[in-house]
Amino acid sequence: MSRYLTNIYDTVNTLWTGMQITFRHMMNIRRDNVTLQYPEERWPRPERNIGFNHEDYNVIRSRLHVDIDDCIGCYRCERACPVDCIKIDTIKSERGEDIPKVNHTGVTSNGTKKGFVVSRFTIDMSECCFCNLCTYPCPEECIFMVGGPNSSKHPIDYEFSEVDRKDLIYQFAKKLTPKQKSGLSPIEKKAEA
Amino acid sequence: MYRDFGTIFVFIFIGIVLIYLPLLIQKLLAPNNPNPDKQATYECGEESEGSAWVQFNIRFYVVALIFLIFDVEVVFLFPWAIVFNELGLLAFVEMGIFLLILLVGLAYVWKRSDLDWVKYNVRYGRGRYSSLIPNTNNSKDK
Amino acid sequence: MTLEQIKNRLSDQFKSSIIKNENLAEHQVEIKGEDWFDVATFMKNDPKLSFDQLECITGIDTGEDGPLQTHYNLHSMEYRHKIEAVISHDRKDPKVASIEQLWRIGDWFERETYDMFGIEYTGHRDLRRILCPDDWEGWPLRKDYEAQESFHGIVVPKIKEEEGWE
Amino acid sequence: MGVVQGDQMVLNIGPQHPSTHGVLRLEVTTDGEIVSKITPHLGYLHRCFEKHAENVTYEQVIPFTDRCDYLASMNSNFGYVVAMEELMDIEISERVQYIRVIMAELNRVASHLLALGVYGLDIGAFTPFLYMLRDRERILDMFEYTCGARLLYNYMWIGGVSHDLPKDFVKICVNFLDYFEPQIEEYNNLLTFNKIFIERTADVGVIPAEVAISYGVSGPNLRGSGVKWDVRKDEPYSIYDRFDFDIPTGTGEFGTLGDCFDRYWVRMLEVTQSVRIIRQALKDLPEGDVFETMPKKIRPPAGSVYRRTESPRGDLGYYIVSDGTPSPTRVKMRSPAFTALSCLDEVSSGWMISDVLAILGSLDIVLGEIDR
Amino acid sequence: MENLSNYLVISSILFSLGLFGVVTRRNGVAVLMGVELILNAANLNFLAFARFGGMNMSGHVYALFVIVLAAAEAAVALAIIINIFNNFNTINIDDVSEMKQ
Amino acid sequence: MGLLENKFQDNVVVASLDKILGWARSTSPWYFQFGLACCAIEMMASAASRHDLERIGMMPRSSPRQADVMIVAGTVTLKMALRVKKLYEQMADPKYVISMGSCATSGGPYWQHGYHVLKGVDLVVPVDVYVPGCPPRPEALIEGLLKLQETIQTERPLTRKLA
Amino acid sequence: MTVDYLIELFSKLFDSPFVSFILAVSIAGIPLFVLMALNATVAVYVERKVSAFMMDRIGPMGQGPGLHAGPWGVLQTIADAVKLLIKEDTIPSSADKLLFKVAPFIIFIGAFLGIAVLPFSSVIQVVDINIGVFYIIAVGSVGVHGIVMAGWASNNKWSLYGAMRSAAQIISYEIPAGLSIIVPIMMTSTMNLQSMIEFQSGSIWGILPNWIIFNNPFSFLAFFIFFISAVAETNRTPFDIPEAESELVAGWMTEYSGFRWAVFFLSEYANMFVVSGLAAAGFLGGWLSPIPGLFNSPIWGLFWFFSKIIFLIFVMMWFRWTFPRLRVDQLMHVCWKVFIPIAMLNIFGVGIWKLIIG
Amino acid sequence: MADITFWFISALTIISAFFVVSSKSLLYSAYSLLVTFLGITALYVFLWADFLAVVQVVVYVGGILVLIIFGIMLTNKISSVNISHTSVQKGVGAVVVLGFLGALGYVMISTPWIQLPNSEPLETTRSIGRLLMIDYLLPFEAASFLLLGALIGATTLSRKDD
Ligand code: SF4
Ligand code: SF4
Ligand code: SF4
Repeated sequence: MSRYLTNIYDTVNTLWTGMQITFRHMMNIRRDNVTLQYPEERWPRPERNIGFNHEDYNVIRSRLHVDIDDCIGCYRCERACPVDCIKIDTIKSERGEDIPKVNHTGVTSNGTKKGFVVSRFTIDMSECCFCNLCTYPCPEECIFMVGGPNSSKHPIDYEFSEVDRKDLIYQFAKKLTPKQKSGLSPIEKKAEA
Repeated sequence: MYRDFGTIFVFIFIGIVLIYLPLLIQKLLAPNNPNPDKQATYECGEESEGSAWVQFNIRFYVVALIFLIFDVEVVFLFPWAIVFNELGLLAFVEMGIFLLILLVGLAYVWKRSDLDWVKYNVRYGRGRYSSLIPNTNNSKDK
Repeated sequence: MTLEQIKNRLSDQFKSSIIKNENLAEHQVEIKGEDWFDVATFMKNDPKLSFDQLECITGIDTGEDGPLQTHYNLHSMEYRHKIEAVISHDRKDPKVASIEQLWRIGDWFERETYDMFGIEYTGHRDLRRILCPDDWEGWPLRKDYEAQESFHGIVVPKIKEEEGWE
Repeated sequence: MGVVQGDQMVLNIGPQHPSTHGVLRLEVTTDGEIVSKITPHLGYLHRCFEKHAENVTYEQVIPFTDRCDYLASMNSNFGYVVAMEELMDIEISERVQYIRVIMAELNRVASHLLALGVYGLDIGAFTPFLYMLRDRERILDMFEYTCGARLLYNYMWIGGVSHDLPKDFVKICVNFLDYFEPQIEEYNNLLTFNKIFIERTADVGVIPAEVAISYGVSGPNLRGSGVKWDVRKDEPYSIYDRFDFDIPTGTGEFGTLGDCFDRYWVRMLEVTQSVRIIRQALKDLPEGDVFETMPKKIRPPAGSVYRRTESPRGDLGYYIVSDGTPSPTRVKMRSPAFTALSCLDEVSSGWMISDVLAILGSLDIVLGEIDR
Repeated sequence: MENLSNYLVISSILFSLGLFGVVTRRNGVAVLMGVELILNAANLNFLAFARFGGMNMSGHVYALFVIVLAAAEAAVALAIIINIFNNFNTINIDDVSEMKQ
Repeated sequence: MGLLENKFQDNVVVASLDKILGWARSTSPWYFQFGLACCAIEMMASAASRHDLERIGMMPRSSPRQADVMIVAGTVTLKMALRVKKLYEQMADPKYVISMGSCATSGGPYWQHGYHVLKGVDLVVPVDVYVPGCPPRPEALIEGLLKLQETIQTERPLTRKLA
Repeated sequence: MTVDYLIELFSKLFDSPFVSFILAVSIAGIPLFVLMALNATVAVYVERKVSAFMMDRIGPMGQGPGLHAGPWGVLQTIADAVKLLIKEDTIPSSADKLLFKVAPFIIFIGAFLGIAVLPFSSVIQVVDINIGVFYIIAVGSVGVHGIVMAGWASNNKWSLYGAMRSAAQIISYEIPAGLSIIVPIMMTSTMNLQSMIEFQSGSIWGILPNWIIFNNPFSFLAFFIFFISAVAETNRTPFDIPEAESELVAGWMTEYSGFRWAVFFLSEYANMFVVSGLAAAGFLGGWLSPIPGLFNSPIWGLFWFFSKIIFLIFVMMWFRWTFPRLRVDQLMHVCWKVFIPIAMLNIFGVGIWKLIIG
Repeated sequence: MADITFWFISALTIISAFFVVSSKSLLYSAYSLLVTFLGITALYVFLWADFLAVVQVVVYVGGILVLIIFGIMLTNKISSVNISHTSVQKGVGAVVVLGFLGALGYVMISTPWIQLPNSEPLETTRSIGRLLMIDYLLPFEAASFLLLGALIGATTLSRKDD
C-alpha cells in the first residue's frame, strides 16, 4: 500500500518537475530561442587560418571552385579524390605561353609556367563527398572550397540546389570547340618536340 | 424535450452535410490518380503480409468485459447523485453498499490479475513484471 | 595469459590441427578447417582459456590464386586476453564448420561472411544472405566480383551517362 | 497458455518507420500486442564500404569510415587511423594525440546526446530530444569551426589531423562545457527521472551479462549489463591511459541489472565522464605541429592488424590487411551496432511492441555502421 | 407518435426480427445480437406503457434493470462464446453441438 | 469535359483559385519522415531547434498518405530502391520529391564501386529538386525546400485539371 | 437556448413551425461548425507555437517565397487546411470501402453533438439538455465506433492496432471520467449544465469563487481524475498510444489522407474542446468569472468560459510536449488500478463530506 | 413534423434491424445494430424517457456493442471470406417468426389498451433516482450482486483454466 502511494507521489512529483522545466522554457523563449531564421539570418561562418599559409582561409566546406587560370593540369586533385568526381583533360602546350584564342594564360598567379592547356575540368558536385581531399595536394592552391584564399570573390554558399541534375556538374574549363582543339594540335606537337 | 433532442437529431444531418460538402469539393478539385501501388496497404514500404483482418488477442476483450460492468454501475450512479442531497444518509448507505460490492468485484479481478493487460513471458529479467508461467527455457529454440 | 602460453596450450591439445605458417603475425594461429569446431569448443570452454567473446569474423580473399580465409578474433572477458584464429578455405568449395552455437554472435558474423565471400558454414541453422538481397548474385567481396547489371528492373549504370564523362 | 491465442500476425516494422533509426526492417511476429519473434532484416543501407576500401588508397578510406558511423565520425576515423598507425608503426606527436582525444570525446558526447534524445523520442517525449539536439548542435559548431564540416569530418588523418585547432578553441570548448554541464541536470529532471520514463524503461529488455558477452555486445550496452569493459581503459590506445575517468556501469537502480534504463543511464553518465576527459585534455593540450608526424607516403608493410577502439556504440574494430601496395587488400569493420542488434530477438521476444521499440532504441544502433 | 399501438407495432416487429435472428443464425455472436434486439423491443414496450400509462416511472426503472440485465447477459454470453471458441475453435453453435457428441 | 473545354483557360476565378491553391500547397508542404542514412541526421538537425523546418510550414508526417514532400535523405541502395518507389507511390497526390545529398542525387561517394547502391534516386522516382552536399547543411536543405516551394507556387493545378 | 430564441424569431416570420425549426437549427449549427473549425485551426496553430516555444524554437514563421503564411505564420493552419482539402483522397483497394468512408462521419458527429450542448454563456447555448453531463459522456462513447471502424476498415495492421488500443483506452477511461463527474452532480443535484454552473456562483469565504473544484478536497481530486481521464479519452500524450508515432506510424489514421484525415484532426481538437468545456462547466464554474461577483454579464461569461477552455487545452498541450508516453498495459494499469479505485473512494469521501459538513 | 420524424426513425430502426439479422457480414450486422440502437434511442426520446435514452447510448452503443464488435474480431477469422454465418433454416425461421408476428399483431390490435392522460415530465432522472433508492431498493442492490456475478463469471469464463 505504501508503495502504491509512493508511486503515485513520485509520479506526480516528477511529472510536475518536468512540467516546470518546459514551462520555464516557454516563458523564456526570448532568451532561450536558438532558432536561426535561415533565409533572413545566417550563421556567422567561422573564418580562420587552417595552418597552410593562407590568411582568412575559410574551412567551411561548401561548393568547390577552381581558378582555372591557375590550374596547371597536374591531375593531383583528380588522383586524390576518393570518389572520382573530378575529370581533367589536358592538352600539352608550350610551357608558359599564352594562347588567347582558348583563353589560356601561360603563367599562374604563383608564377608557375603552365605546360598544359586544361581543355576540360569537370567536377560533378552531385557526387562530391566534400571531403576536401582534393584541395590539399594542389600545388597552385587553385582548387578550393569557395570562401578560400579569395573569399571576397567567392562568398561561401550552400545554396546551390538545382532542379536539374545536369546543372550540378560544374565545368570550370571553357569547352573547346573541335576547331579550337585542332588549332591546338600544332602547339601540342611543338611542345612534345 | 422534443425540441432539444430534435435539435440534436437535426444536428446529425447537418454534421453529415458539413462533412460531405468539403469531401465533394475535394472530389472536384483534388487530383486523383490511383494505381495499384498507391492503393496497396501501407506497411512501412514492405509488401503487406496477409490481411490485417485476423483474430485479435483476447486482452482487449477482457477489458471491454470489465468495462461493461462498470459502465452499468456508472449509469446507476447518475440518478443516485441527483437525489443524493435529497435523501442524504439513506442514499449514501445504499450506494455505499452498491459500490462496495462492486469494489469487491474490482478487487477480485485485480487479484486474479485479469486487469493486467498482458502476461509477460520474457526470457530474461522478470523484475516487476514477473510472469505467472514458470519460465523454464532460457535458451533460444529456433 | 600471454600469447605464447595460449598458443602452447592450444598446441598441447591439438597438435595436429595447428598449421605452421611463417606469414602469420604473432597473434595469429592457423588452424585446420576440419578441426576448427573442436578447437573452438575447447577455446571457449577451457577454464584456462575461456574465450567467451567472439570479437570479429573477417573473411579475406587473398587474391585470384590464393585461398579464401576466415579470421576469428577471440577475446576473453574473464582473463582479458585475445588471439586470432585463421582458417584457409579452398577457393572452389569454401566450407568450414559453423561456430554459431558456441558464440551467438557467430550467427550474424558468419552470415555476413557468407554473404560477402560465399564461404559456407556448415551446421549454421539459418545461413542466408544478410546484407545483400536474398536474390543477389555473386559474392561481392571476392576479388573477381562483377557487379550486377540490373536489379528487379532497375538498370544500374556502369558509366556516367553524362556525355563524355569517361 | 490459457488465454485465447489470437492469430499470429506478421508485422513489418520498417524500413520506413519513425523509430527504426534508419532503414532497418524488423519482421515481428506478434500475438496481439505480445511479440513472439523478431527477425531483423538488414542491408537496406549496405553501401559496400569494404569494397570501396579495397579500391581506394589508405587515406581515401577515411571519408568512407566517416560515413559508416555517421553519428560519431570522429570515433570512426579515430579507430581507423589508430589501426593504421599500429600497422605502420608510427609515433604521433603529442598535440595530435590530445586533439584527437578531445575530438573523439566531444563526438562521443554528441553521439550520446543524439542517442539519448532519440531514445526519449522513441518513448514519446519530444522536448528532451530537441534540447539534446540543441546542445549537440553546439558541439557540431565547434567541429565546424575546426574542420569545416558538420557531420562527416574526414578530420583525423594517418599520422595527424587535417587541421590544427583554431586559436581560441580551448576557450570556446571550455565555455561550452561550462554551459553544458548544468544542462545534464535538466535532461535528468525532464526525462530520466520522469516516472513514466522509468516505468517504460526499467525492467524492460534485460540483457544478462553472459548473453551480452556471447552476443558480442559491447560499449554502453555491455556496461549497462554490469560488465566493466571499456577499451579505453582495458586496452588503452592513443593517450587514454593518461586521463582520470571512471567507467560507469549499470546498477539496476530502478529495476533489473541490464535493462533499458541501465543502458540509457550508462550513456548519460558517460557523457559526464567524457566531459571530464575533455577538461583534462584541454588543460594539458601541448603546443606543436599537427602535420609533423604525417607520413608523406602511406604504404604500410604487408601484414595485418586488428585494432579495436571504443566508439560511442562500443568496440569498433578495424581489421586491415595490407599487401604493401598503396591500397588495402581488405578493410573489415567490426561494427558494435551490428552485434548489439543481433541480440534483439533474444532479449525482446515476449515483450510488447512498444517495448521492442524501446529496447531497439536503447541499443542505440546506427544503420550505416551495421550495414556498412 | 401519440399512439401506443405504434410503439407496440414497432416493438413487436423488432422482437420478431430478433427472434428470427436467434432462430436462424448459427453464429453465437449473431444470436446474441438477436437477443439484444429482443431485449430492446421489450424495453420499448416498458417505456411505451409507462408513458401512455400516465407517465409511471416504474416502467423506466424496469427498463433500467432490463438494460443492466442485458449488459450482464451480454458480458457472460460473450465470455461463454469466447470459452466455446477456446475449446472448439468455432462459435458456430451447430458445430459445437455436433462436436459434443 | 466536352462543353466546358477550354472555357477555363483564362478564367479569373480559376486563376485566382489556382493562386490560392498554389499558395496553400506551397505553404504547408508536410514532409515524409523518412531518413535513409547520414543525410537523415542533417534532416533531423534541420527539423530541430536550430533550424526549425516548421518555420516554413513543414511538418513531419510518418504516414505517406498525409505527406506531400518526400525528402530522400541518404543513400538509396538497390534493396531499398523498390521500397522507396513503393512509398513514393503510396503518397497521395500532389507529391514532390527532394533528393537530399550526393547519394540520393547520383550515388555520391558510392557511385563507383557501390555494387549495391542505386545511382541516383531519379532512376526510380521523379525528383523535383536536387540538394547537393554530403551531407547538405541544414541551410542548404532549407534552401532546396524554398526552391521547391517556389516551383509549387507557380503550378496551376486547377487550370491544368480543367484544361 | 439559442435555438429556442431563433425558433421564436423565425416563427414570427414563417407560419410553419417546421420551417422555422429547421432554419433555426441550421443557423445554430453552422456557427458551431465554424467554431469547431476555428478551434482546430487556432488550437493547431497555438499548439505548434507552444510546442516550439517549449523546445526553444519559434514554430511557424511563415517564411518562404512570396506571401507565405503571413507574419508569425498565422495563416499556417489555414494553408494546411486548404491543402488538405485539395489533396488526393486515397482509399486502399483492400479496404472495406463503405466503412472506410463512413468512419470519419461517425467520429465527427460524435464531437459535433458534444459541442452542441456546451454552455458558452448564460444565454448562449445551442441546446440545453436536462441531462447535459450524462449526454456528453454518452456522445463521447459513440466516437469509439468511428475509431474502431476506421481502424478496421483500413485493413492495415497499424490501423488495427491503433484502433484496438484506442477503443480499449477510451472505454476504460470513460469509467473514471464518469465516476468523477458524479461529484459535481452530487453537489448540485442536477445534470443540467446551466443549473450546475449557476449553483457555483457566489464565493467561499468571500475570496475563492464557489467553484466545485474548491468546494472540498475530494472534489479537487475529482477534478484531476476527470481531467486526466479526459486527456486519455482524447488520445493525447501521455496517453497517445493509439497514434503513437514512434510505434504505430499514425495509428488508426494511417491510411487516411486529405480531407478525411482532416476530419479526424478536427474531431480530435473538438473532442478536446468538449471535454475541457465539460470540465470547465462541472468544476471550474463554467462561464462564471473567477472574481466572485464581478464581470458576470453574458458577454463576459463567453469570455470566461472560453478562457477556461483555452487554459485547459493549453494544459493538455503542456502535458503533450513534456511527457513520454505510457505503454498500453501501463495505461490500463493507471486506469483500473489507480483512477477507478480512487474515484470510487472519492465518491465516498464527497458523500461523507456532504453529510457531515453540508 | 414530429410525426414524419417518428415514422422516419421507426423505419430506419426496423430496416437496420432487418439488416442486423440478414446481413452476410457479421461486422456489418454489428454496425447496423448501431443504427438500430440509435433509432431506439430516438424512440425513447419520443417516449419522454430522456435518461433512459442516454443510458441506452452509454450501455448499448458504448458498451455492449463495443463488446460485440470485439467479440466478432476475436472469434472470427475475419480475413477468411466465410465471415458470414450460414442459416439453413431461414425459410422455416421466417415462417415461424411471421406466424408469431401475426399472433402478436392480432393480440395487440384486438386488445383495448387504455391510454391514461399524461404530461411531459420535467425530469425523469430524479424520479428514477427516488424510485431506485426507495421503492426498488432491493432490486437495486440485487443488481449490484448481479453485476458482481457477471463480472466474476465473465472474467473467469473468458480465461481458460490456468
Ligand atoms: S571534396 Fe573530396 S569528393 Fe569532392 S572533389 Fe574533392 S576530393 Fe573529390
Ligand atoms: S591539383 Fe590544382 S593544379 Fe593540379 S589539376 Fe588539380 S586544380 Fe589543377
Ligand atoms: S550524401 Fe553523404 S551524407 Fe548524405 S547519405 Fe550520402 S554519404 Fe551520407
